[in-house]
Amino acid sequence: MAGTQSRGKRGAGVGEAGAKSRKGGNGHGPDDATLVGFYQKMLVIRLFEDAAQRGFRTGKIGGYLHLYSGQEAVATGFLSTYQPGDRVVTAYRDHAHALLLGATPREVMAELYGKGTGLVKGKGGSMHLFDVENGFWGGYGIVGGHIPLGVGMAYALRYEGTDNVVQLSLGDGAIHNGAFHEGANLAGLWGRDGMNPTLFILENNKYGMGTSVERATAMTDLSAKFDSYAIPHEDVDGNDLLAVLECAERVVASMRETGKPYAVEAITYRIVPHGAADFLERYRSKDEIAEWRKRDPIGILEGRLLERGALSEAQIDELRAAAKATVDDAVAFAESSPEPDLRELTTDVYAEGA
Amino acid sequence: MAGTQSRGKRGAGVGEAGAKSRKGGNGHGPDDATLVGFYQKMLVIRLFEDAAQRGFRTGKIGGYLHLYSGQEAVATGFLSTYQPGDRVVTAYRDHAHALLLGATPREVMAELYGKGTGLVKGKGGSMHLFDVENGFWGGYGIVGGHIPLGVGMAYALRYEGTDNVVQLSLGDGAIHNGAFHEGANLAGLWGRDGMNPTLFILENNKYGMGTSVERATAMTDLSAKFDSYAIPHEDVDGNDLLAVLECAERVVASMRETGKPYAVEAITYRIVPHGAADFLERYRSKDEIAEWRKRDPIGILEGRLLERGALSEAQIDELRAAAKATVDDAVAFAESSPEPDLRELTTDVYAEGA
Amino acid sequence: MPVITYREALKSAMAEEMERDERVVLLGEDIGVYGGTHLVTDGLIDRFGPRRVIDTPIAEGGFTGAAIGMAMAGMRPIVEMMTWNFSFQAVDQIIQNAAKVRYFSGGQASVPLVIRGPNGGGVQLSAQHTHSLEGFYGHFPGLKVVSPATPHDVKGMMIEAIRDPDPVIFLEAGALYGTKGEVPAEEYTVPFGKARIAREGSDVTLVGYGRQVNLLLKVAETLASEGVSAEVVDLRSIRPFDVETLVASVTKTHRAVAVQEQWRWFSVASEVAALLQEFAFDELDAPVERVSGVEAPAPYSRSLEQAAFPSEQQIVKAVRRVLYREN
Amino acid sequence: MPVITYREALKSAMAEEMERDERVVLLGEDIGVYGGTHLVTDGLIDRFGPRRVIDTPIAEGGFTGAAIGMAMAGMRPIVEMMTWNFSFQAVDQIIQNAAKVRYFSGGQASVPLVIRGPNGGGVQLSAQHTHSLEGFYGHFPGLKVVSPATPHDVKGMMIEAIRDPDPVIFLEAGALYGTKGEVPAEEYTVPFGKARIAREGSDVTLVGYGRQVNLLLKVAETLASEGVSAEVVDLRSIRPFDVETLVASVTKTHRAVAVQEQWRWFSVASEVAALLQEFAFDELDAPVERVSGVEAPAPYSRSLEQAAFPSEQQIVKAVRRVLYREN
Ligand SMILES: Cc1ncc(C[n+]2csc(CCOP(=O)(O)OP(=O)(O)O)c2C)c(N)n1
Ligand SMILES: Cc1ncc(C[n+]2csc(CCOP(=O)(O)OP(=O)(O)O)c2C)c(N)n1
Ligand SMILES: [Mg+2]
Ligand SMILES: [Mg+2]
Repeated sequence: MAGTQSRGKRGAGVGEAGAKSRKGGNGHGPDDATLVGFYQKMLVIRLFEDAAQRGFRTGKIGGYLHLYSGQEAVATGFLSTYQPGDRVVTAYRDHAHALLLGATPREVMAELYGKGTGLVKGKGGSMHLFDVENGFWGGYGIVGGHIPLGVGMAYALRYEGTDNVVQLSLGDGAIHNGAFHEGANLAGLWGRDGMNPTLFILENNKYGMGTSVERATAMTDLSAKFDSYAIPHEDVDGNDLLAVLECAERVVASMRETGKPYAVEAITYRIVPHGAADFLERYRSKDEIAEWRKRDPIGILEGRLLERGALSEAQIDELRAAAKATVDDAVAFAESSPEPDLRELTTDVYAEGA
Repeated sequence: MAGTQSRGKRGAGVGEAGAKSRKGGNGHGPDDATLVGFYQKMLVIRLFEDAAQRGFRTGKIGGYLHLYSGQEAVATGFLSTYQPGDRVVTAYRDHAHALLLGATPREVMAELYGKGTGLVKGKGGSMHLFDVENGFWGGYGIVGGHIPLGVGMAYALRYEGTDNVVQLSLGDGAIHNGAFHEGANLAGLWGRDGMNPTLFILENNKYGMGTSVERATAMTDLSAKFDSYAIPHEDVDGNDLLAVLECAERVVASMRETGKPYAVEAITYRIVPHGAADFLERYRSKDEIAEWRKRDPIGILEGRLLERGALSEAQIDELRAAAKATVDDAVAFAESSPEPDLRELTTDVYAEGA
Repeated sequence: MPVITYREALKSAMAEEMERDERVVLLGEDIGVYGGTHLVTDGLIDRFGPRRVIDTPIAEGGFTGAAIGMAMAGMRPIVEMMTWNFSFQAVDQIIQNAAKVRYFSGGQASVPLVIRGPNGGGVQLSAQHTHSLEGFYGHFPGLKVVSPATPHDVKGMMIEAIRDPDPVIFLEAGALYGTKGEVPAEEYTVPFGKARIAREGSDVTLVGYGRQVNLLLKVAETLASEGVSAEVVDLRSIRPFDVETLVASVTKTHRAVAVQEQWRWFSVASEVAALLQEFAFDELDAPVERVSGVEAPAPYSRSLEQAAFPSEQQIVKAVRRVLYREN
Repeated sequence: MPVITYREALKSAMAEEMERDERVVLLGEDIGVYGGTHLVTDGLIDRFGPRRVIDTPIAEGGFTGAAIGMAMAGMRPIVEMMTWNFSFQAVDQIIQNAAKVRYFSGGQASVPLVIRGPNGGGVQLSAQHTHSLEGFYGHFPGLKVVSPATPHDVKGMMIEAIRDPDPVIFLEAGALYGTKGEVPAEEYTVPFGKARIAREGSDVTLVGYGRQVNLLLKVAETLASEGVSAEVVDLRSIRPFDVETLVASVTKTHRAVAVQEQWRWFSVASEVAALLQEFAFDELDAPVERVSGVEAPAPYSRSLEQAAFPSEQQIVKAVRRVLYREN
């Protein structure tokens, strides 16, 4: 089923820099080139989401559309530890995950446009991106529903004797869902015997749609909820790429050894509405958003790179222009792509000939 | 719907002593008469369950049959705090709850026999006892499924401005179910505003059917799982009636004030098979059962009463004889009761004339 | 008569009952502060406060179960499923508790509960967010299931549902929230179990409910221009089901086409065909035709989605078949 | 041919496939140490160890979802529902993930999963523990649903299910675990989508599946003594559904009675009637009769429960009606 298309044919994904983070000469922290590569990826993701928002406003993109803007450092940092054979699962806010793992902006934008050239042939749309060839196993729309799936995949990885891991993202709203409780308990139970390398990445962006963490639970230290399953955990500043990278590399490396689950609560914020149709945003103040925009993960990283002298203002402009060109190309591709073949309507319901 | 039968017509429930626990002259702990009353109730419950087991073995009782033997002190202690308007909800191991709240052994045994004179007209059987008139709101067969119901009832009690509480029993196996997580989180959340006096009585009898606590979760301190919902909790020796009484009275009194939820893990043991059809019991050793039989809650209480001089051996024999007579009478009543009217098959599906 | 939208009609039904009856409360995700994702409950939290308009965590099973407990305790909760697709997480509560508590308690408990929300597809929400669950819930004794198509019916049936002593699965046509229609200013209810003749005709009976009704009315227009007089039956209520009106119509027309967005197997249209062959066997001049959603999960792409649901052409073709004018 | 029980046939199918294929694992409550509440998996944990026979906590949604993830990752999990009644807690996983992942992933993922367990009533388990869910699950594209009635079929269809690349809802007749029948010693499978003529006849077609098949065979005997030749069609497979065999039988008999334990509305029997009026309209000499479970949750009392399910008399009466010998 997977691997029908070759990476070559599909192109390079976002940015030039490889996914791996190379250490700097000083031994700790990634080197400048690596960071610049991440910076570039984050730029492309941000501009990609802006373009998607425009596509939605102009009626070219339908359904639900959930943007990752403001949270880029989380996926960028964690997925930098990806190794072939690993499996990545998330909810519906999934564009960045697909792009970071190697899906091309063209494939993803075409999917949002519902075109036959889309990443899943126009069948799934924004919420259901899949790129199995690159380890991205979806892309799910039901809050909490994907959590047990990731836990099962982690069992399979150890059952096959690999040292691969599952990276499983969930939101602050999903943690109150029964599927989380049941999935996390299984991860803790199976992990006791080294049979469950599931990395729970709890992206706490403060709101589940319009409901703040405080209005969803009386116990707001969300990562501490993993204590109920004997799953060790820590918090990380999800807007600081360097902090995420340090955490991700350390945690994933040890999980490959132990086969045990781990949880990280990444404190972050979505600087855009919950979904493209969430206009009013009555549940939060303009000031709060403004405050967080000051902590924009791209801005923070940009500042660091300028400070280090890893980038000049001029180079930043170039990178922005390049990112814009990449996204414009993706939009042009999506616009000009054909609708799906109507015969696709009833394929992939069951296996061919089954 | 409730209250169609008058208590008078229905008789006195188990034992003579009232449900309330009266303090002894020394001010702390219940007085002798009260304790003797509880002892008598526990005797009746134990003999009732033995008779039910015989009814099942002889094919007079069908379906599933879950006995409470070994756990009597838990329900006896907690339900002693019952006040009119309180609501009690439990799972399928529910005979003791119904009897302690005032259903007669005749009504309950007749229900197990599937007779028209049964507590729920032969429609529910062992797993679905209800006695709304006496505050018993069921009797549910799906593990975890009753938990959110109890939490909702607790909200209603405060919405109506009462100081009543909900006593909600669940097993050590149910705590891993998503319905527990979602229900407990709502209790914690609503309780923050004094809108949820739910007393979670976690009856840890070490096994969920054949699965020990250790084989169901990596985090075996079950009451600590309530930390995830900001619900305070404590443990109690569920086989020591005096310990349960002390805990229950203190906790329930404060809940009536605060309207907040609370959790108690009662450590206990079922000295009988999970269900009447669980013959093999491969999952536990004869020795383990023997050990716990030494800590039989009835034996412990009996010892205390003899020690105190509250009861003599002779009186104990009398009480046993009386309990046996009560249960024999219940069985005779059940045996001689008529089958349900066939028209009952399709009543109670919707409200009359609705 | 005032003309208001389906959404306004729904909201006014709930608000009026909340004014009349303290026991009525609302629970659901983002129905309060956020205003409701479809704005059906917009402003109600300001009018009735957070104890009666209760924002919940994302736990459909938990808050539906809690609402069942509230109903058993004498309240009259209305649960919003943000969309019915999320109700799969609450199925255990709905089917095992709400539908059965009255029965297995021997009539000691009742569950006056309404569960409402948008149902059906049409806006590219794709596979996990597109379901039409009338038959799915309609199968279970103990539940009542309705699917109103007009502002008039959605208001009258919501008031009926709130006052009903049993659990009601209230399936709103999500695609119709913005549609307008006449709604009486004075209090009224629309009883369950009564279908509505949305258009009279004599040659063929078109059977549907929810947003299909509007499609059927368009088809009837088209057919009229071909000289075919189509009667349109809006079922409105799925359980209880109005067999009489359906049979009476077919006794007149002798032909029927049942149209639904849901899948074909073990569905509402299956039941319509089964009932007609059972109660109008000698009246039928042709097999009952069924036009249903295509046998696949819902696709995202607009062009694919349009092809996935019953179209005017498909229905017209089906009508021609029952009239033996085409095969 | 060796004669073994339905239970032994099931177990041998799973054990043989586990021997042949390392990817096959079992998950469920008390299937290992306890031996399985119906002893279907008894002893397998000793043969295959705890990594392949996995005892789970009481979390149907969680372990079913985990099994879906395992299947997507290339394993071949078999989930035991201790009874299908508990699957309501897993409905979201079954319908939203198992049935749809292949589709919304654009064919990149597949879910070779079997979910099995006892289904149906008859042993006084009362309302929450008595369901017959063929139509309930059969409605959804992406799922396959089977309900074998004999040891031969249960073994052949289980092997077929394990090898199937898509999720299979395997509904065992709980009441039949102890019944015996001939089962080939050599490896074989029974394909899905093929009904079985359990008894040949010419006057009327009796349609059923699962434990009803045995009842229908008894009824056929009774009818024979009245000079009525009844053909018994055992559907075996609910989705895919064998329309041809059904239509062929009725083309011969011109009369049909569909019998099921499940409730009547929006059910398998509804579909049987709808299909026959659609594909055998001119062949039917009488309306298809349906005999279903009574429209109430299942009662506990033995006498009430017996009255709740299709009886020999009810079926015989229905046959007489389609033969116009009684109304
Ligand atoms: C079971 C379920 N209920 C409701 C929804 C509607 N919904 C979609 S996203 C969302 C909020 C989720 O919040 P969170 O988990 O914090 O993720 P975030 O959107 O913040 O990334 C809700 C309620 C859903 N998709 N699934
Ligand atoms: C959702 C669900 N799954 C499985 C079962 C079958 N079952 C009945 S009782 C039981 C064990 C419950 O254990 P626990 O919660 O500890 O309660 P106990 O029986 O020990 O009192 C199981 C698995 C069920 N009734 N409901
Ligand atoms: Mg969030
Ligand atoms: Mg237990």
